Amino acid sequence: MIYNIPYIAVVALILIGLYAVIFKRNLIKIVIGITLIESGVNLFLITLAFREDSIAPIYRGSGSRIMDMSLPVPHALTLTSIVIGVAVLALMLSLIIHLYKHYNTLDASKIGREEE
Amino acid sequence: MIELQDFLRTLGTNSGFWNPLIWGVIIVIALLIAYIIRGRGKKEYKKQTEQTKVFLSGNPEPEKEEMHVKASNVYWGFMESFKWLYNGLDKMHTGNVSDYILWFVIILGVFFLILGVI
Amino acid sequence: MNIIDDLILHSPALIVAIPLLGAFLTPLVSRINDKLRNIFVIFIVLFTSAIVLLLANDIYSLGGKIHTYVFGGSAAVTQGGFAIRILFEVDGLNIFMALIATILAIAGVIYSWSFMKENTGLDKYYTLYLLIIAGMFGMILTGDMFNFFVFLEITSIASCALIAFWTNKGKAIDAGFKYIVISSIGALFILFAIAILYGQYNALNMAVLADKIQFSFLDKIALAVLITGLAMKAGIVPMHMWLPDAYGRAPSSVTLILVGATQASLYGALRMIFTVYGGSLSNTLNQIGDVNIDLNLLLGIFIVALALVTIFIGVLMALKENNFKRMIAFAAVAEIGYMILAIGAALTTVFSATDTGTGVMALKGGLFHILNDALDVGLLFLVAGAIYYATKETSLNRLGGLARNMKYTTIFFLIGLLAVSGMPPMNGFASKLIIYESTYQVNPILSIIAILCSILLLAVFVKVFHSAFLGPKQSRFDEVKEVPKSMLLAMGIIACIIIFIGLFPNLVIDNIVQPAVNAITNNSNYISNVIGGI
Amino acid sequence: MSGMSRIVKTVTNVAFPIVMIYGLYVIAHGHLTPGGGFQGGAVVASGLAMLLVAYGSVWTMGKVKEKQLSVLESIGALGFISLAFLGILMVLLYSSFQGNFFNNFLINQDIIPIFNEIGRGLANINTAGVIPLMNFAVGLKVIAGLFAIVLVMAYATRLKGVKQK
Repeated sequence: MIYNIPYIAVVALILIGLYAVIFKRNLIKIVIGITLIESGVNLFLITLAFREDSIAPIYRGSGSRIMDMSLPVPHALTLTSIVIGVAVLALMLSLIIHLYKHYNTLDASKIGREEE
Repeated sequence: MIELQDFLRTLGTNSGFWNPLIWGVIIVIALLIAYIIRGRGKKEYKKQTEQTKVFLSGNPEPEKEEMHVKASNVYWGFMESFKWLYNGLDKMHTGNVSDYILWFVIILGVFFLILGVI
Repeated sequence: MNIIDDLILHSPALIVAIPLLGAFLTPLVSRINDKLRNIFVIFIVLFTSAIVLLLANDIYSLGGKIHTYVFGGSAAVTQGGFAIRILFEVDGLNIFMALIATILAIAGVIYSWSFMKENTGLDKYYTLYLLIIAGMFGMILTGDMFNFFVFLEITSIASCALIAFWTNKGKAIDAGFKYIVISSIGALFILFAIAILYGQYNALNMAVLADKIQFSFLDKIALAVLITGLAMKAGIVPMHMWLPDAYGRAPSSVTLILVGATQASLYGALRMIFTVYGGSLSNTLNQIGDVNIDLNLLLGIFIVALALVTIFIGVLMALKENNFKRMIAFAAVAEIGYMILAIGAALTTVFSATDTGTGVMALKGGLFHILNDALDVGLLFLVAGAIYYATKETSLNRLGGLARNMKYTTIFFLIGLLAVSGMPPMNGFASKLIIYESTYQVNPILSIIAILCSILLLAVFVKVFHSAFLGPKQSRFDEVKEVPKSMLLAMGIIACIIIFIGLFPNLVIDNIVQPAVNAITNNSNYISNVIGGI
Repeated sequence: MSGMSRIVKTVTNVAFPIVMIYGLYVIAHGHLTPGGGFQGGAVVASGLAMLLVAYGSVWTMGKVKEKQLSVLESIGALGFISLAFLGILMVLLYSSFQGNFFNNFLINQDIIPIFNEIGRGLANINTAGVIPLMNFAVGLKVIAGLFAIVLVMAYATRLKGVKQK
């Protein structure tokens, strides 16, 4: 049972994130929701890599205990996903800065409504 | 690799075929017929005379630039008769990013139903 | 010819790596000279295209060959049967999509030369443009699920930045924000599905996954999430609303490449459904109440329903819209519906033993339509961009009489109009004919609706033609001249390909589309080829 | 923002070199200990961000230009890609070599024997072939990129604050 707690946390994080994205109108809160979903997915990947009593996966010659290492691939996947997440976050925040300059509001339902 | 006869082959489907070249020949024949019919028109039509002038029951002719039908008026009748449909569609396209994600979640739920997850 | 052989051997990596290298060299080159930078970017794209053509020639000359490329070593390490390394797997479907992307990339870069000339920050523009191209090729060529996600994100981040490139317009930034929200959520869900698959089978390679897949409960969740995420990226109703925003506000040269990125997502959905899950979909029953239905039939019917809604709503919204580019974007939504229609119709029949070629026919039409849609919609977007360039107007209400000033643009628009609405002898007719016929054999009502909507599509573009090009001369547009030569050249390239495909559809279908269809329907060949190769 | 109080500046002056050294350590030992180019780069960039917060964006903008950072970023990315390309090009050097893109061409070769070791302790930085070099390239790119992002964002929001007053 105790090993299932991370998965419950994953689902909870993703659902909270979706709630924030769908029901909040503030752009910053939407971005926070996306980061929550991202954390949920990252947590899921990390949980997949976990093995009981495992050591860090660093190869040190022939004496290494290869079979005791935790899985390195999900770690790499998580790291890549975090890097991408940083890029997306930076992009979204800079777009929000621009939007705020244009419209002087962060309310999603008031942005981009002007007639051309 | 690619030979000349490949260019002339038709597009065969399960129940028929389509050859653009035959179509091209037919369209040329059709244009020819149209030209012949046009050639049988009235000979006494002359340009730059009273004949070419627009007659609007004696009313003055409006400026030419304003004669152009605006894009939003082109299918006015269609829009008017399908107003009930367009009202619904306009309600659907709110332009809120939250609603876009809501649709995503709805479709995800439907897919879950169909694949037998729920 | 040693060097050519080497180029072909390494081509899957080079196709992605050369635009990437070019992208990072562009800021350095543009410090020297602006013209040099433009030439450099065009050279990079042309070189990539040459490699794509070499690879295509190699794949088509040996039927059914799958070019497997292992990153990082000469062979994938398979300790205990694990494919550890990243693999690029190129078969008929991949190279078909890559050819489409190539055409769009060349036309887009040539078009950008004049179209973006008056803007600042062009070094960033070209960097991001090459990044989109690299990401698109990566999505298309990769055989690794996680790599697919990474390239998906690269494409969406770069295209988001380019959609919001005109930062002086609030709506463009808004469209960029919507696009990044949509695509990051879609991509995160895709990553979630990939993680589910990885957790079960310890593999990320598509062929290995297709071999091992059991179609358990978790796999069903993964399939649903994958299809929905990729469908949102491909712009299927009701998840299409980002598409008119993004297509309508981006610079036209960017819109052209976005069409390619959207279709790369569609390719991803095809790959997931037919290759990864293909073996298990056909022999799984689904229980609804008391009846058991084949899962592929159920999924196919639902996809067909989505497709009909997509076509219908796309056309109706296009009919109402008055902004030139948004209107074409809605028409593009409808065109995507046609592809989905063919794919869904194929899904209902192609796996069954009693199928008499209907499913293969539908797939042929659907894939052929991917090519045609990219060209037709791309050409129309370029024309819209040309009109914006010449008049600085986006609303159709304020346009008129432009055929007098812009002769060539009018001709190109006419070609695009005929092609997109499926009039003979353009390419759109050939693919739509196949789609109508094959869907008629599935259910006549489908093809009736499809033909009706195609007529409405013609009405949409007749409206554009009437209100933008015809009509009396407008005094505001006296100064308007024909657009510069590079834009005409880009439009001309696409128009020539459209006419060529329209006149010789069989040539294209036999040589390019048929291998792609074979690649889709024969997933056991894919699995054995790739796993045997590592 | 135009800089914070003297206490913050002093603490920053003390902490900044430590953060830098730690970040560079993480980059350099990426193949031996948990960490690598991105993690170390992020540490260094956060140190630079601390400087930015303490001294204000105007001061920092005077020291570092965004354009220089973008050139640095390009160089980092180019280094990474060219190391990957060298995997193919090594075919030209040794004839029997079957190289692919991203090939680790520095291990299992006899031309430069110093790179041909297997790491047994934390001091063996010359192990793992091209991986440390790639870590350096990625680290350079991440430092430049993240710092450029933070710097530009800080500068842009500062302009907004001035306008409102």
